[in-house]
Amino acid sequence: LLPLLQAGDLSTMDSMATGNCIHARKLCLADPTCSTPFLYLETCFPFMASAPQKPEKQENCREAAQQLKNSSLSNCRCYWRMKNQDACLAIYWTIHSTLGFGDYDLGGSPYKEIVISKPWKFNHLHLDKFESGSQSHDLCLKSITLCTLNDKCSKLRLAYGEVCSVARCQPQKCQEELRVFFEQVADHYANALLFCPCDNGDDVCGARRQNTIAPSCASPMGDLPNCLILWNTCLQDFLCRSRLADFQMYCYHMDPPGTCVERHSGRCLKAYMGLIGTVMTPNYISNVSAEVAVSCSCQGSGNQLEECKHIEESFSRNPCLTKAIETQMEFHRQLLSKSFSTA
Amino acid sequence: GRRRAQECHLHTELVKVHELGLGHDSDELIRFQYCSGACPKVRSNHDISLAHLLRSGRLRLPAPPGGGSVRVLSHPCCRPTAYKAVSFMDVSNTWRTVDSLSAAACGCLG
Amino acid sequence: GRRRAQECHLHTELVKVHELGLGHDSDELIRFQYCSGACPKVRSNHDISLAHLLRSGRLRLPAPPGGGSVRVLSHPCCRPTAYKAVSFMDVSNTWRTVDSLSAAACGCLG
Amino acid sequence: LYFSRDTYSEKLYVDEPAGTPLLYVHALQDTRGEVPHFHLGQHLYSTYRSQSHKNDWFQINEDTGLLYLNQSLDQRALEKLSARNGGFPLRTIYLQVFLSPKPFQEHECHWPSCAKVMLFIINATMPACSSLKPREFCFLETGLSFRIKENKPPGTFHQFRLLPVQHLCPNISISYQFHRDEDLPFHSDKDTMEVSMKHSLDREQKEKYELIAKCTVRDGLREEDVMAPFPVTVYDEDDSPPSFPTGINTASAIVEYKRKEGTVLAVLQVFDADVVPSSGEIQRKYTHTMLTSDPWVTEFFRVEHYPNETSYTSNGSRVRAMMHVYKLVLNRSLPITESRSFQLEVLVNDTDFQGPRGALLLYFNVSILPVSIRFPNNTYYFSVNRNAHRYAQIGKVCIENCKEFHGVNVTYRLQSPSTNCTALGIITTPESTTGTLFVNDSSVLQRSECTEMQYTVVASDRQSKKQAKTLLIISIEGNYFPEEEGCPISCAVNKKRLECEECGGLGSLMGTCQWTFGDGKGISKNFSTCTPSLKTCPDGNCDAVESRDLHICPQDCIRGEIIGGHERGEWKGIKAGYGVCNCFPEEKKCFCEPDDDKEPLCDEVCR
Repeated sequence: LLPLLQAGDLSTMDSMATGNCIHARKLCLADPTCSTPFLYLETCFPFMASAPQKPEKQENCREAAQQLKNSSLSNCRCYWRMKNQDACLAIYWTIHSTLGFGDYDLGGSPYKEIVISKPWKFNHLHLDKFESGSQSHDLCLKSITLCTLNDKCSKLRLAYGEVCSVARCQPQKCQEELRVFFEQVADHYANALLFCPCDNGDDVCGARRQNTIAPSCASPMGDLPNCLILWNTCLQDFLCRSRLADFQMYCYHMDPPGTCVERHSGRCLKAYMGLIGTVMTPNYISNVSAEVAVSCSCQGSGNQLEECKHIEESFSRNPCLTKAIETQMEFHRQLLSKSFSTA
Repeated sequence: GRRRAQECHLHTELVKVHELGLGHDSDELIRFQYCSGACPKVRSNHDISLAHLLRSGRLRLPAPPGGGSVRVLSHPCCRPTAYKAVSFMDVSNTWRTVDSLSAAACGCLG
Repeated sequence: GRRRAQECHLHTELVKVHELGLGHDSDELIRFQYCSGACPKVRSNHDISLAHLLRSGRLRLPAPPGGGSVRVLSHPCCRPTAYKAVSFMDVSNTWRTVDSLSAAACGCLG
Repeated sequence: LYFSRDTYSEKLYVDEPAGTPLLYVHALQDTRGEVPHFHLGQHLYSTYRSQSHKNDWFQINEDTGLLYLNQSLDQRALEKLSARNGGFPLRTIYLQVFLSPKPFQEHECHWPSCAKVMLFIINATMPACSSLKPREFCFLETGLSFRIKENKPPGTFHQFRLLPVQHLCPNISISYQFHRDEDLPFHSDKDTMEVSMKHSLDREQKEKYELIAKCTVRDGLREEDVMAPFPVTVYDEDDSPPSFPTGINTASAIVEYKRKEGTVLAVLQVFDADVVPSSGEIQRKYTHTMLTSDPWVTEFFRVEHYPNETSYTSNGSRVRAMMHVYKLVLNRSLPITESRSFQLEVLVNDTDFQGPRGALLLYFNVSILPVSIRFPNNTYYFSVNRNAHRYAQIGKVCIENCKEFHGVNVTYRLQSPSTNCTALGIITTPESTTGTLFVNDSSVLQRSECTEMQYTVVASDRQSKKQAKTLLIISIEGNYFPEEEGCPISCAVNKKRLECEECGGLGSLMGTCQWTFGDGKGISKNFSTCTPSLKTCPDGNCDAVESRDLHICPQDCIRGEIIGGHERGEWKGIKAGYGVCNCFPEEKKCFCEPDDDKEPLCDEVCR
C-alpha cells in the first residue's frame, strides 16, 4: 500500500514545488499529448461542473478530462500557504470539476497538507503577569492575550480587527483578512482563539468566542439565505469551492461511515478554519453553546429539502466535527488553565 | 548600547484597554507604543540661548489664567512621526478600532 | 482674544546680548523671540491615552542611567518653525550676526 | 422512472467469491407501464473522481437491478485501485447506476435517473457467521432513506435483506416488519422481505413518514430484535392550484397624505399547498400582471411579490406550503392635486400548475384623495431675545397635518411688509414638512427701536404651485448686553463650564452658551459639552439650520476627525462621547476626553 501522505507522520518533507498543480501544468504544457487536451479543458468551464453547456461541448470536455487521467495533472494538489494558491486551485478544478458526483459531492480536496505540529510552548509566567489582576477564568480571553503577546498573531489579528470594526466594516475586506489570518497564523494560535473552552453558563466567554471572527461584519445577518443557494454561490468561487471540498473530505466523508478517523481530527479543524472568511463561514450558534453551524436555512428548498438538510447538518450535526472540536477544547482547558493553578 | 537607550525611540507597554482613558470597556490587552528619550543632537543657537535664559531665570513667563504651567521647550521634542490604529473586542464583543492610538515611529521634531 | 493667549504662539523679550550665554560681549539690547503655549487642537488619540497613562501612573518610566528627567510628551510641542538671524555691535564696535538666534514663527509639531 | 434512493451502500470484504450478490436497486414508475432497465457505469471511483478505473469487478442484472460481484476483489486488485487514490487508503468504491434504455453519460450522476452506489471496502476476509452481531445481519450503519414522488403509481421500492451476509449465513433466520404498521401506506412482505406502496401518495396529506423497521434474528434458541429508522420523503409535484387563504380577493387602498414612492397601499395573500417550484425559480414561475391599459396606472403603481414558505398540520404532522404576499405599492410620488378612484385587477398565474385553475385575480379598489395646503391657525406668535445670536432657532411653523405628509414637496418662505426691523429667516425641513424660523441678522435685534417684527409665511407645494399663507408676529424681548472679549464664535470650542457660560456663540438663543452635564458612564450619548441650545444640540440630528454652518452645532454635524473615546453618528456628528466633547470647527476636529484633564504632565517629566 502507498505510504499514507497524511498529517504529521510524514518523515520526509514532500517538497512543495514538485507535487503542486502549477508545476504539473508546466510539465503538461511541455508534452503535446497532454497540452492539447488540457488547453481544451481550460475552455470548458473553468471551475464549475454545472455550468449550462451545449451537450457536445460537455462530451468533448469529458473526453479531454479522460485523456488527462494518467498525466501528472490528475494527481496534482495545492498547499495552504503556497504562493499563487489561487492559480494552483484554478488548475486543479479545471481537471476535477468535470467529474463531480452531482452537485453535492465535490470529490476530494485540492489541498495536500503536511501538518507539522510543533508542541506549543508559551511563557506561562509572562502571561500570568497580565492575568494576575483578573480573577476571570475566561480561557478565551487568555487565548486572545496569548495572541497579543505573539508578534505575528497580534499583527494578523489587528489587520482583520480593523476592517471588521463596527465603524468601518467592509464585509469583503473583512472576509479577506479573516482568511489571511487563518491561513498565515500558526495553527495553535488559531486553534486556541477559535476552540477555547467556556464554562457552562459563562455567556461572556461564549459571546467573546462567537464574535472573535466578527460575524456582524463578515456575514451581516439579513434574512438567512437558503443553504442550497449558499452552496451554489460557494461553488462559483474556486477558493470557497476548494475549502468546501477540503471540509467535505476531512470532516464529513466518514470512511467507513459512522467512524471518525482519529488522525483526521486535527486536519478536520484545519478544513473547518479554511472556510472562515468565505460565504460558507461556520460559527458558534450562540454565546452559550459550543455547537457550530453555517448561517443558512432550508426554507424554500422545495423537493431538495434532503440535500439542503444534508448541507446544514454537515456542520450542525456532524459527529466527527463535534468530536474534533470537543477534543481541542479539552486540550486547551488543560493547557491554558495550568497557569491559573500555578499563579 | 547604553547611550542609544537614552535617545528618543519607540517603547512598548502592554496595557488593558480600559486603562487608556478613552472610555472603552474591554478586558483585552493591547500593545501601546510611545516615544520617549532625549533629542540632544540638533540644537540651534536659539535653543542654547533659550536654555540659558530659562536657567538664569531671565525669562519670567506669565502663568496662564486657567492655572497649570506654561510649556517652553529649549530642545526638539521626541514625538511620534507615524501612528497606527489598534483594534480590540469590547465587553459587548463588538470589534472597535481606535485610529492613531499607538506610535509607529519616533523622531526629534522642531 | 482671551483664549488665544494660551495657545502656542510667538513671544518677544528684550534682552541684553551678554545674557544670551553665547559669549558675546555687547551692551546692546536685542528682541529675542521664542515659542510657547498649548497645542490642544493637534492632539491625537495617542496623546489622550498617553496623558491618561502618565497621569494614572500606569506608565512607570525607568529613570535613565545618567539621571535627569526622561522626556515623554503627551501632546505636540510648541516649537519654532522658522528662525531669523540677529545682528548687533559688540563692545569693540564690530558688527556681529548670530544665525537662527530668534524664532520667526511657531507651530505645534509632532 | 426514478430511483427510490439517491445512494445505495453495502459492505465488501476482500476475496468474496465472484457471483456474491451485493444489493438490489429499485426503480418506481412515473407512469404506469414503464419498465426499468438498469445500466452500470463503465468506471468505478475512489475519493478523487479524476482517478477513475475501468470497472472489471461489478455487474448488474439489467432487469432485476441485482448488483453482484462479477469477479472477486482480491488483494492485488485492491492495491491496483489504491494506487490511484491520491495516497489515501481505499475505503470506499463509488459506482454509478443509470436507469433507462440508452446509457446516460458517465459523469452526470444526478437523481432521479442515476443513483450512486457506495461499497465500503473491508480489507479482511468475510468473518464467520457466529462472530457477527445481530445488528450486522439486519442493517448497515449508513442508514436507510427513501424518496417517493406523489401521485405516481405504487410499486416496490426496497428489499430488506443484506444479501452478502444472507448469502454467507443462509441458516440464520431473519424477518423484517414495520414497528406499529397500522394504516401505513406501505406493506412489508414477510417472505420476499420487499417493501412496497399500497397506493400512490399525496404529499399535501403527509410529506414525511418516520417509520421504524424491526428486524428479528433467530439463531437456534436465541432471538433478538433490532430497530432502525426507515424515513420516507414524499416528493412534491405542482398539483395544487393557488387559492385565497381567507377567501379575500379584494383590498381597498386609500391614498391621502402618504404619497411617496415606495409607500405600501394594500396587501393580499395567495396560498399554494405546493412547495415547488423552489425559492430559486419561484419568482420566474409565479407571475403577476396588472390588467390595465391606462399608462398612468402603470406609471404610478406597481405590485411586489413576496413568496414565503409556511406549513400546516395534516394527519398529525407538519406539511410545508407557500404563502404568496402581493403588495400594491406607489411607484412614483403622487401630486397633491391628484384625486381619482378605480379598481385595479392583477392576474396571478402559477405557470407550473397544469390545470385550468392555475390563475387568480386580485382586486385593489384604489381611491386617491386630494389634499390641501392650509395653516391650522391664522396668526403665529413667537418671541426672541435681543441677545440671540445668528442662527438661533425661534420656532417652527407647519401646514395642517404636516407630520402625516410623505412625498409632498412643501417649501416655506417669509414675506415682510417693512424692511427695517426684519431679522428672521426660514428653512424647510423636507422630511417633516416643517419650516424652522431662525435669526438671520442679529444686529437688527440690538436696535432698541425694533420691538416687534411682522411677517407673512408662505407655504407652497412645488409641484402643483398651490399656496397657503399665515401671519407671523415676533416680539423682541430683553436688554442687549455686549459680549465678553475674545469669545469664540462657536460654543462648542469651550471645554469648561465657566468659559462656556460667559460667552455666546452662533445659534445661542439668549446670547450665552449652555453647558450640559454628561452622565460620566464611559462612552455615552449624554456627554458633557457646551451648546448654543439644549433643545436642538446635541440631539444626534444635524438639522436644516445647524447644517448651514459647522460653528452652530459641530457636535451634531462634524464629519472630520473625532479624537478620544467616541462613537460616530451614522452620517455625521458625535453619537456618543467620553467625558467632555469640545470641537474646533475651523480645523473640523472634535475631542472627547475626561474633564479632569489638568495641564499635561510634560513639565514635571520633561524639563
